[in-house]
Amino acid sequence: MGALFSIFSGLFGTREMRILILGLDGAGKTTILYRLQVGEVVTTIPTIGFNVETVAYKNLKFQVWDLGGQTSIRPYWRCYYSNTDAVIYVVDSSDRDRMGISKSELVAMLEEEELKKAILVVFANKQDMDQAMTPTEVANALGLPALKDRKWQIFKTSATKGTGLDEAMEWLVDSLKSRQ
Amino acid sequence: MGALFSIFSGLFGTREMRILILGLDGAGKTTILYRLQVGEVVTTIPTIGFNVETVAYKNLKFQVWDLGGQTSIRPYWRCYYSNTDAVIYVVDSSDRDRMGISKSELVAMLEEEELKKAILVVFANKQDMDQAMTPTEVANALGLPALKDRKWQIFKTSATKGTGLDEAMEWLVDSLKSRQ
Amino acid sequence: VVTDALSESAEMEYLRKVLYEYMMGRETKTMAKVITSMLKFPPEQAQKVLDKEDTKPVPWLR
Amino acid sequence: VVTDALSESAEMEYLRKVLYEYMMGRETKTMAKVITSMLKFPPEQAQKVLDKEDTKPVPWLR
Ligand SMILES: Nc1nc2c(ncn2[C@@H]2O[C@H](COP(=O)(O)OP(=O)(O)OP(=O)(O)O)[C@@H](O)[C@H]2O)c(=O)[nH]1
Ligand SMILES: Nc1nc2c(ncn2[C@@H]2O[C@H](COP(=O)(O)OP(=O)(O)OP(=O)(O)O)[C@@H](O)[C@H]2O)c(=O)[nH]1
Ligand SMILES: [Mg+2]
Ligand SMILES: [Mg+2]
Repeated sequence: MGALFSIFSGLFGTREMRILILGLDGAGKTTILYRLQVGEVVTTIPTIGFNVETVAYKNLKFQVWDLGGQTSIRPYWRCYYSNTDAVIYVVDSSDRDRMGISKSELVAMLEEEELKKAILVVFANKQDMDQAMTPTEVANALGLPALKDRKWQIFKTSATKGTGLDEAMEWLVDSLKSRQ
Repeated sequence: MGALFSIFSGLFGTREMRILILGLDGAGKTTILYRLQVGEVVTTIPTIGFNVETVAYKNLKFQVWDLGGQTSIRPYWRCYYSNTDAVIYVVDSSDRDRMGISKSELVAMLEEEELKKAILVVFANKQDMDQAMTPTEVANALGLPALKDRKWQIFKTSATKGTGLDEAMEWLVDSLKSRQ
Repeated sequence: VVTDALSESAEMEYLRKVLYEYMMGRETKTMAKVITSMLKFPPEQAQKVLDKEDTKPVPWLR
Repeated sequence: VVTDALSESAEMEYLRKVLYEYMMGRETKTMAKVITSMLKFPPEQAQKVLDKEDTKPVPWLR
């Protein structure tokens, strides 16, 4: 399939796009990965390690890595950065207490040379919850408006209800295409 | 060299013999390995891991593994047993207090299926020390006379003074040859 | 037996997972980075391991 | 960072040494046995790793 794929895939070339899903533990990363892959809500356990799946979206293929977000294993996110085209950064919008930690992890990540050209999509997740911060509040809490030299966008999502994901993925696909 | 070697090496076939040097920490294993290899006393540090060297003896080649003997890493000796032709078991003859531990480790080793056909040479080492037990005392303390279905011999050695090693290696070479 | 408390820690579980993937030959360069960082390989050893990864044949299209 | 006390223990140093040899491709089957025992891989995973070693090409005459 490789050769045909590379002829017809146009702007995308032969390489599957590499996408990382990052964010604090419990933000909803694994739920999102399988929502994207199989279109269903799966029962998750905390990810000690990673899940990696090939996700087809609009006839395109992504290799999507969902990395565990617990404190002790977060330092190893950086080992996965090489050749990454986009980062989906997931935030539990109802977890106001840890918004600061989420911001520092994001800032540290964006400072890495290997991610200099990666596109950033923030999922302000768990929007179905009453205490959820709005996307604008989340964006401000994470310091997104101050970002320089970074293509980014934020979307409100609910991985369990399945809302907002399509819109976000559409923006991501368009951005990846126009970047080429 | 391989093909010629296999034609001329007679009884030994094409494979280098595999020899393990085992024994408690501080028994003198590493000192012995390098005595055999380079003929000199080297300064050693406790072996956390292993040393492996090709030792030429009487025109024959051995792959000799010297494994660290500290308590916490002794359980992993067994991972190295496969395809072993002979075990050189080194005892500090002056370490009377730990002769019992040395015996239990030896017994456990000899019970392993993978070593069923391995030849056993015991080095009653540190014979230069005043308080050293005699080879007969060491043999009895280790329970060697009771061994069944095992080709074994004990030699008195001093790795630092270089005594006894030649005799022991000669016996080992002859035993390996006659075993074929 | 690296102490039992530790062998049940999240880090040890993570290490086991990453090592397993490495040993099964999956995305070995990434896994090698994790392993050498977790176990704090001396820098020159880590570099040698990663250089070695670059010499491995890469399956076409990954 | 597998805790600093541990990273200085003999076992951790041993693990690092054995892993380094494994990753550099030296006597990988033996090293795989040590690694899977030290880190207490579940038996079926350990078996898979060792089976995989058997499929690797062996240098002639070792
Ligand atoms: N209410 C609500 N719950 C969600 C949503 N997304 C995920 N969850 C729940 O949040 C919990 C954690 O979700 P996971 O997907 O396992 O979280 P994770 O980010 O993968 O966490 P780690 O693997 O520990 O890093 C689960 O109980 C999910 O069902 C959401 O949009 N709304
Ligand atoms: N007096 C005397 N000392 C010896 C003899 N052989 C070794 N030693 C000393 O014993 C100490 C330990 O020797 P090593 O060869 O490092 O011991 P080892 O068995 O390799 O120990 P581990 O690596 O910890 O398992 C060193 O100081 C050696 O010089 C001997 O025959 N006589
Ligand atoms: Mg998860
Ligand atoms: Mg030693």
